[in-house]
Amino acid sequence: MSILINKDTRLLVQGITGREGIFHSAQMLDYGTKIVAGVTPGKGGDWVLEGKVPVFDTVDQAMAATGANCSVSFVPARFAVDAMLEAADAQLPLLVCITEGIPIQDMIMVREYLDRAGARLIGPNCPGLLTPGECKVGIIPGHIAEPGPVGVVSRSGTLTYEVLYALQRNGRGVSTCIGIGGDPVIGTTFLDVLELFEADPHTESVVLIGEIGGTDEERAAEFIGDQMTKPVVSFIAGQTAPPGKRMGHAGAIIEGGSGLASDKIAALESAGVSVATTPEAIPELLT
Amino acid sequence: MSILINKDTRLLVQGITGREGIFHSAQMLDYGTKIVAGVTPGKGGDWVLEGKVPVFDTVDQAMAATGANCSVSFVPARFAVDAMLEAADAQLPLLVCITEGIPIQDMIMVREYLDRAGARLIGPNCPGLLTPGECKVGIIPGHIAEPGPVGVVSRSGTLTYEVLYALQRNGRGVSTCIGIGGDPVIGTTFLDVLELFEADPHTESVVLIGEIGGTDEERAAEFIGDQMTKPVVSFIAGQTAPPGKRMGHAGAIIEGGSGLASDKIAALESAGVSVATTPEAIPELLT
Amino acid sequence: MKLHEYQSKQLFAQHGIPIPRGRVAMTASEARTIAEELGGRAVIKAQVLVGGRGKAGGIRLAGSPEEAEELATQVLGMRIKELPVRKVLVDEAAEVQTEIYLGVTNDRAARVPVMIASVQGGIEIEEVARKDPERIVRVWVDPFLGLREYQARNLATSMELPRQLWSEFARIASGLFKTFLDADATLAEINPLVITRTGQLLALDGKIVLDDNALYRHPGLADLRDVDEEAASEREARKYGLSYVKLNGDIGCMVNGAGLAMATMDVIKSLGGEPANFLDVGGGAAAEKVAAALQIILADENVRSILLNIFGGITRCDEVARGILMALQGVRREVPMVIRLVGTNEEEGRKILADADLPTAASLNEAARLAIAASQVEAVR
Amino acid sequence: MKLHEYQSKQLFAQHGIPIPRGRVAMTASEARTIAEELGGRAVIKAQVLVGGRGKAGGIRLAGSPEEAEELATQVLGMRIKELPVRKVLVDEAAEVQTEIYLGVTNDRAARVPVMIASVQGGIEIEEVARKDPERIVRVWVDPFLGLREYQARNLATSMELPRQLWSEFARIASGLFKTFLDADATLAEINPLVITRTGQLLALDGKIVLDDNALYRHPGLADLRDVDEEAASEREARKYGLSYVKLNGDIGCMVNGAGLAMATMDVIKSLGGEPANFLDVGGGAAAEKVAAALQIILADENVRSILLNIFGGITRCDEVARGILMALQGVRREVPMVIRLVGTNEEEGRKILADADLPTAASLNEAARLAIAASQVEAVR
Repeated sequence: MSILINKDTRLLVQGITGREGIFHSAQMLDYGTKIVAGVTPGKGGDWVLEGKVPVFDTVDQAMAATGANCSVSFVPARFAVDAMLEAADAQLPLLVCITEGIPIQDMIMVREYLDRAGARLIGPNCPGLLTPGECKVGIIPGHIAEPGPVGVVSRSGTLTYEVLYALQRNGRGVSTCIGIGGDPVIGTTFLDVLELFEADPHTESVVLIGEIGGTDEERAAEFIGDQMTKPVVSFIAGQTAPPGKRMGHAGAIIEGGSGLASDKIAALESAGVSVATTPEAIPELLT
Repeated sequence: MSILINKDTRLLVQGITGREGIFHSAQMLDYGTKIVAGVTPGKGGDWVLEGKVPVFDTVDQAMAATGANCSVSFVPARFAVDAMLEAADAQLPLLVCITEGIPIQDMIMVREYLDRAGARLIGPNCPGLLTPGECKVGIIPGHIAEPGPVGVVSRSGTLTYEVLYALQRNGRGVSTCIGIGGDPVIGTTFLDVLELFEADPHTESVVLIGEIGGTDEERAAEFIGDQMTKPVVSFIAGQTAPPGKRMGHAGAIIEGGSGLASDKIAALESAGVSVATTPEAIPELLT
Repeated sequence: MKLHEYQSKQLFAQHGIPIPRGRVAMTASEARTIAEELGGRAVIKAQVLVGGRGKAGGIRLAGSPEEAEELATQVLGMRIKELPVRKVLVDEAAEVQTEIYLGVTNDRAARVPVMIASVQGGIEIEEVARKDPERIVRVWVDPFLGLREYQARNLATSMELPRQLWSEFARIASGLFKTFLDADATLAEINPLVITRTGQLLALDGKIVLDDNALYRHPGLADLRDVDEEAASEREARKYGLSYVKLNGDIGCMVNGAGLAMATMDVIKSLGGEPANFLDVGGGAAAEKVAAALQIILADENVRSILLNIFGGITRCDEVARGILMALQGVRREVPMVIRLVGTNEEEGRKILADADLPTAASLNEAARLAIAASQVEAVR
Repeated sequence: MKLHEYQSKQLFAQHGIPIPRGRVAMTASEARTIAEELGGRAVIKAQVLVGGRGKAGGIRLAGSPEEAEELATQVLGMRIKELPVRKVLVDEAAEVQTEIYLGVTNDRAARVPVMIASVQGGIEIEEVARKDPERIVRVWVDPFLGLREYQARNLATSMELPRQLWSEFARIASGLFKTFLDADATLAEINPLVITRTGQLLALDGKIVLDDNALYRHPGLADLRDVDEEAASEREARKYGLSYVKLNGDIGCMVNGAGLAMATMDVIKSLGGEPANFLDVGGGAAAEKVAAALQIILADENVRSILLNIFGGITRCDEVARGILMALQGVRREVPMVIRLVGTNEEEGRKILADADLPTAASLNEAARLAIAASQVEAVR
């Protein structure tokens, strides 16, 4: 009743001994996620989280000892590229990178490498994934979503939580929620996630949370119109943002006429998507 | 009755106005090859070979005007990398690079790029291809082979001619002859060509001409033993070469114990291949 | 981070791209001196980090050093889109025959850099793109291989440049791509790249935007930041790692996350309010960041109410709550504040606020409605 | 092209790899001076481009400047595998605790560079590879991304290096990879990379082999070629773009193409003859190249007959024939010659030779048999 992560996910945490790494690992563990290993170079041999999780110097060693099948990285931006390459090299099939502030050129390089290595990346600069009741990988607060049939995919971080919270208050359960990140170059796109939700028998409808910048929403709309059978509801942030002003996300720059919220909304609506005017209006649009 | 090239091949010649380019283009044209275009930057608009072949400034322009489906390059080593990338970018599916002297690091880069672009490269530093009676792409002398059922693949240049000549004198016809080149990094390997010959209904047996250095022959032997149904006859040059001495081909260095002729011969023989002691002994080993 | 025209052109020159002779002047008399060095005729160009300088009269042609001084006085006295002109570039005037556009940026969809060129340079490239798309040619560049000579040749032939300019054009295109790559830019453009009457190529104007995330590995480029060009509030925000954009409304916003911040503004507007700013306190916002953010919002005289919308993920609600209390110590309290706090450690966060008599709103819509109402009450006072 | 130890170590040092203090000496008294500078104790190392220097006594430890002079005199008087020692490297002696092997080369099958390391350094790495393969660790390096720090860490942990050496090891591995890439090398190795008694890493010995095809873009490295280290005949061959290796037999060979040249040698040997050399006149061999090749073969006193085997593809037979005639003008004619000429323009080629009373053989086996017979006739004379 989920995509990408579930109760069988065996998680490896890169940068587990850092401030954010240890805080969120504790939260993931509390949620029930099976954290089988942590990696911090130079800290191999330690045990963290009340002795529950062994720390290794390299991902290779961690993989050999624990057979993880997913990694999440809290490594600082300057080391995050290496962390992703290391995980891909160690044959991890699913990488989640929470880290923000990675240069675009680095991500172009990483993305190219991961594609060749056959590894799927979620992020960077994303909140990660949550399959309610089963597994939490990343930093999405666990208590704001219940299990259910709604798939959620979002470019934003906290706006995603807002939507999850609204769904919860309306008694709507979630199959899996994925924050794909708002950077210009990311691993997994709207399109990729929509394909997964369309194929997942337990997801009945999908919420897509976009924002200004880029053309990912337009490409998602094309897929929805052409190939999706499940209903999609959307919200696009930045409808009132002045053009040309940078709004924090590298991806949220309005670039030369394309990337406007109005274009995205028009594309989605013409593909049959109901677009909400506020995040809290989303649940009532779900059939 | 051939692989890769035949009478429908529409050839584009890169570096057509150079000394070697024009000489061999004339020979190819004489043989019956359909040369539809030449490319030499700065010479666009000219016509060469008695006005039969138009010259273009770029491969893009040549493709747009003529719809070539194969390119052969006589461009000097310093410009050969660009020539291959340009041809791949212009969606040519088959590139043949005759040029010798391309640095290894450049070829690593080119090979990677072509793989991603989905273009097949023969060479570099190779004599090209010959489908007797139909099409000649490169510099293999046309008059030393007749049409027939024997596929020939070789890492060497002139040694290939020697073998073709021996086959001709013994009344053996050839389906296609391919010189894959002896450099350390090449486009199409023995393995690739053996797969094509195995699948070609008109090729009944295969002659494989190897030489010392690398492990391509060993990998070919593995394929022959495991998956090939057609008989293969071989000759390996360099059986008497002293180890460690460089014998001209970058690929023909005996590297730290591997790459020896004796290892290759043993591998081939254990895969059921008849290995000739001299090139002229090959025809009599063909069943 | 945007670079000035003169900074961009210096980077171009370092990569072998020909630029006009010229220098920057801070005063009109300096401009006169430079014009004299250039032989009298000179172009006076306002150096501000906004577009539309030409239309605003910020680019002027002087026929003599005297005129250069006079025009520089005028330009240095201007404001362009509210930004005061503090510097002018005094360049040798070129005899222009053709204006070409040449730029590099990242193609987000293809995930590689793309080089764009047009013989319709000089005016807005977006204009050409809309009206005359076939006049724009592009090549996608493998970041590992760089711009290859054949690609530059493809651009040159597509633009139908004269054959004798191909190799120089290829050199310039290659230099521009290297500038882009070496500087970790998100945009590097020459507009116009002119063919002069004597048949030379010359980069008359240019623009570079750098990737802020990569500035740490380019300390030399980071030093080029012109702090005079930023509003004091935005400078202050940057110091604390906050993302702040001043707008014209009266409801101050502090939100964590750019998406939620934009959504919050959307909700305020949809309910009839006007946001005074965009402010993203970011992920992992610590107490002192929140405090700094409040100070920046309160420094805006137009602000009549404040909406704090914090949804805790990396940011923990208890830290946010402590930040709010810390920020409120010793600042004016006249502006009413609506706080919404949900997510990680929300119980602790709410408790901290409740202990300090600060109530919290449950939903975003409710919080926005309350903030709008409060601003209207303030406006009436 | 191989570099000397001292040249390799200089390149290493330029890439931040620690090497012992030391310099090259051409004379024993220079060696003494350097040993004095180093404080007395020094290692005297023969600089020749062949392996097995140690076994041959070409590496000696001196306890004092006097001893350094004496040992340098001995080493400078040696021949190692026939090569005279013309230079010695005088290095500070290191206190060695552990010897590591660290090298980069291209993996032909994987088509990327591979970095290989072993804590069993110091002896032949091939030996370790054969007997103790699990003591050799390797990482494949993406040529675009370069050696990443995690890859160096993987090597270090696999070798069980002490944790406090990881970051310095990573720095050295990264420097070695950059050396390899920047120099267009086909091999760059440090052997041994030692851990000294005081826990420092130090590149005691090293070797670099450059890609001859890439030398054109490294003029500085091309200048490092030590022409003294080549046989005069090989130097002459290189000048004409010929590939020549002297061997110990009596049948001179000139063939176009390395594969056919090796096959020709194989045929000669299989028929009981002994080739005097490997000589590839290359593709596109012009008349003057053929002439130079003949001169080089005839300069070998052991040669009793010559086999010319030319199969024309790029090389046109008429050009070859003219080259032969040109070469034969003004040289000793005593050595009998068997010529085989087939391929492009073979009619013209054969006609030219026939006109000059030079007959040609039809098959390779026949040509080899004739050449062997001729050499035996010559040997009897």
